[in-house]
Amino acid sequence: MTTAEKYVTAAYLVVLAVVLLYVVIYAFKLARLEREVLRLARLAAERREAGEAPRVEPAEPVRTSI
Amino acid sequence: MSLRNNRGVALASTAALLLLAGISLAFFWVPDDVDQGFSQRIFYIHVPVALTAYACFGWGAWKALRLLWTGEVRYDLESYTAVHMGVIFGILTLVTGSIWARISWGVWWSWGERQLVLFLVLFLFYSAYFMLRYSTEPGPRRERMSAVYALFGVVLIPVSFLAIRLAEGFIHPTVFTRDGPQMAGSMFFVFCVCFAGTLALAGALYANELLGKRVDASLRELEEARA
Amino acid sequence: MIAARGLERRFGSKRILRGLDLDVGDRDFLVVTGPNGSGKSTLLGLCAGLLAPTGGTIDVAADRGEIGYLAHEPLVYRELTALENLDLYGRLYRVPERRERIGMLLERFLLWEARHERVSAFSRGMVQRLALCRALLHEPRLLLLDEPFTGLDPAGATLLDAELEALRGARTIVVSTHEPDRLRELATARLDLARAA
Amino acid sequence: MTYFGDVAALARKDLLLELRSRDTLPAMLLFVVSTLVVFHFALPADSSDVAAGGLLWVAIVFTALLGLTRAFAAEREQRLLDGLVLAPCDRSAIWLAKGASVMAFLLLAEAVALPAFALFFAPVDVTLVAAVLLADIGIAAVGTLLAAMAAASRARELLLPLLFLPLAIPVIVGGVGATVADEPARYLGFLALYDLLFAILSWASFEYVVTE
Repeated sequence: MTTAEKYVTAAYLVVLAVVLLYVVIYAFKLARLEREVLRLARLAAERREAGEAPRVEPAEPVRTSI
Repeated sequence: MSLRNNRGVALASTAALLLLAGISLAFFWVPDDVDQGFSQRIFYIHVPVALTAYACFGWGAWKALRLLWTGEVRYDLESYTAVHMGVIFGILTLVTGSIWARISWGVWWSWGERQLVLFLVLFLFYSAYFMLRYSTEPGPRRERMSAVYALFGVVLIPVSFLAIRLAEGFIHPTVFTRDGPQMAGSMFFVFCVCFAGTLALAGALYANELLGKRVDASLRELEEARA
Repeated sequence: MIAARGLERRFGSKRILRGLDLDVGDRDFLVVTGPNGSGKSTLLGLCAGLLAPTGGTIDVAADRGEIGYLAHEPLVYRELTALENLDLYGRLYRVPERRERIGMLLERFLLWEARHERVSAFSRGMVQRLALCRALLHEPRLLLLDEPFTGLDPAGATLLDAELEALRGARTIVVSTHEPDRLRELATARLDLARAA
Repeated sequence: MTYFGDVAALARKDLLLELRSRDTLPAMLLFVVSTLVVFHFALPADSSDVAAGGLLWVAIVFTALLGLTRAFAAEREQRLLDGLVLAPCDRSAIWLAKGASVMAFLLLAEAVALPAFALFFAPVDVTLVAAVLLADIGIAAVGTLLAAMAAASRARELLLPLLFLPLAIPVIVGGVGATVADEPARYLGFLALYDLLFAILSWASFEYVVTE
């Protein structure tokens, strides 16, 4: 592998690495979101057992539009 | 509340397909460039990523314009995510660009390479965009200011490209700027495949991040409604 | 004059106003009460058009030149004199016979002697009275007063009472205050934000 | 024309404020001269006029930055912008008036800086003065809008330079080019283009920065 080839492959690998890093960071974010959803769900369940209707207004439906 | 994200999934799969095809073509099928030899193959990732970054900044500015025009709040998140994508691809352009400079001219940074210098300026500019967002309270005011700033960004791109070209009049660059490689038919085809791949990749990441931001916003609303 | 439907305003994640419905007629005198942070100032800011609702709608049948707004801050320049401040606002609001109007207001609010003095030399009561002159300068059809009596000296308070008495019925007036009983007899409508939240 | 009547009233207010408090203009005058003196020591003995020409523009941009940081100080500290925004006049009048006063202070600072530059470094010619005037328009136009943005955020002294400097790069290129390059017409033309583009954009978008 000549130095040029090493560098070119390095460039492609760097791009791949950055994209993967982004995906990993995003995985953490999604994990945090999921924990929050579970916490809210548990609270809503407790509230329902306590007989009070869960006073949680439904958020508007999530739709991805570009 | 179905979290269908079929747009994101569709984009991601097309991106994977296109990039796989493009990169393998770039590495194995397309002939060497006549004068630059093998190193020219970096071209098939560096330039598509750069063009995708421009596309993201343009998309962010378009969404910002729509926010100022219609006042709909959802455009703020879209503009914000698009600019975020633009910065990520901008950083990739800087990295691959400096690697290319290293291969072609033995230096990690060359002020002679106009596009590289432009991305440096844009990187500074759009980092300030995030500073602006982090130092203002969320609300209509922040949305409108971010939108105005994003519009300034898209006007700045051609203006500073012209400025960089003019700057070469008096800053003596190491004069070896190459004038865009002439591309044979097959090269151009591979370039297009790679470009479509990076655009699809940007679209997929954009759709995912936008979804994440929207879920975040809905959760905060839920959190508040519960209190 | 003012019609709000499901009005909502959020600062960051904190929701101040939650689905408020409100109707204020052209001749009404609305007194808004409620503890601090219940959204009195936010509601007046929304009526003045300085704040945009983050939910619901509010439409005000008076354009910017017809709204008189007294905020917590006096909105006058401390380095300028009373006359210069009112002259600036008089020009911006295109007040006819500006000088006479300013002179009359300064006299009425006992500020005529201090007209050439800088606001930075004013007492808290004098500043509040100057702010009242600013809010009344262009004879607004809609008067929004955010806790006008705070910081007002006794002389100023009686002047304000007289002024509100005179304007009652001729203008739309919305006053937010901590002491509702002071305006009990003037008010035609009341809104307690503590309960409405 | 009432629009320019409003601009005149607001500009008069800004100049009056400056006369009373006398804090921005003296600071800018001293700052630009002391910067030039610092440059004298910073430049190695044999450095060419080109370097000095370039540094003059650095001094101008940072003096402008100093003035811009103070631009909305009164409105911000006394939370006065609401009063001006509520007035029935067009909000861009606030931008034009503030821009004019920033430009006035900048011109006064340059009236001191250019002779000092001629004294310390190299003679000042007509093209340099033309470039300075054109650059001031662009700096005042864009800078005033960014100052209003920074005034609405928490970290305003920190934020303004970050927002302003990237946008000032084309102005510096145009200015330095007109100063040192052999045929400066191109650079003056570029500065004029920058002014036109960004003045119109700032004028049109100021309303969205100060209202909700």
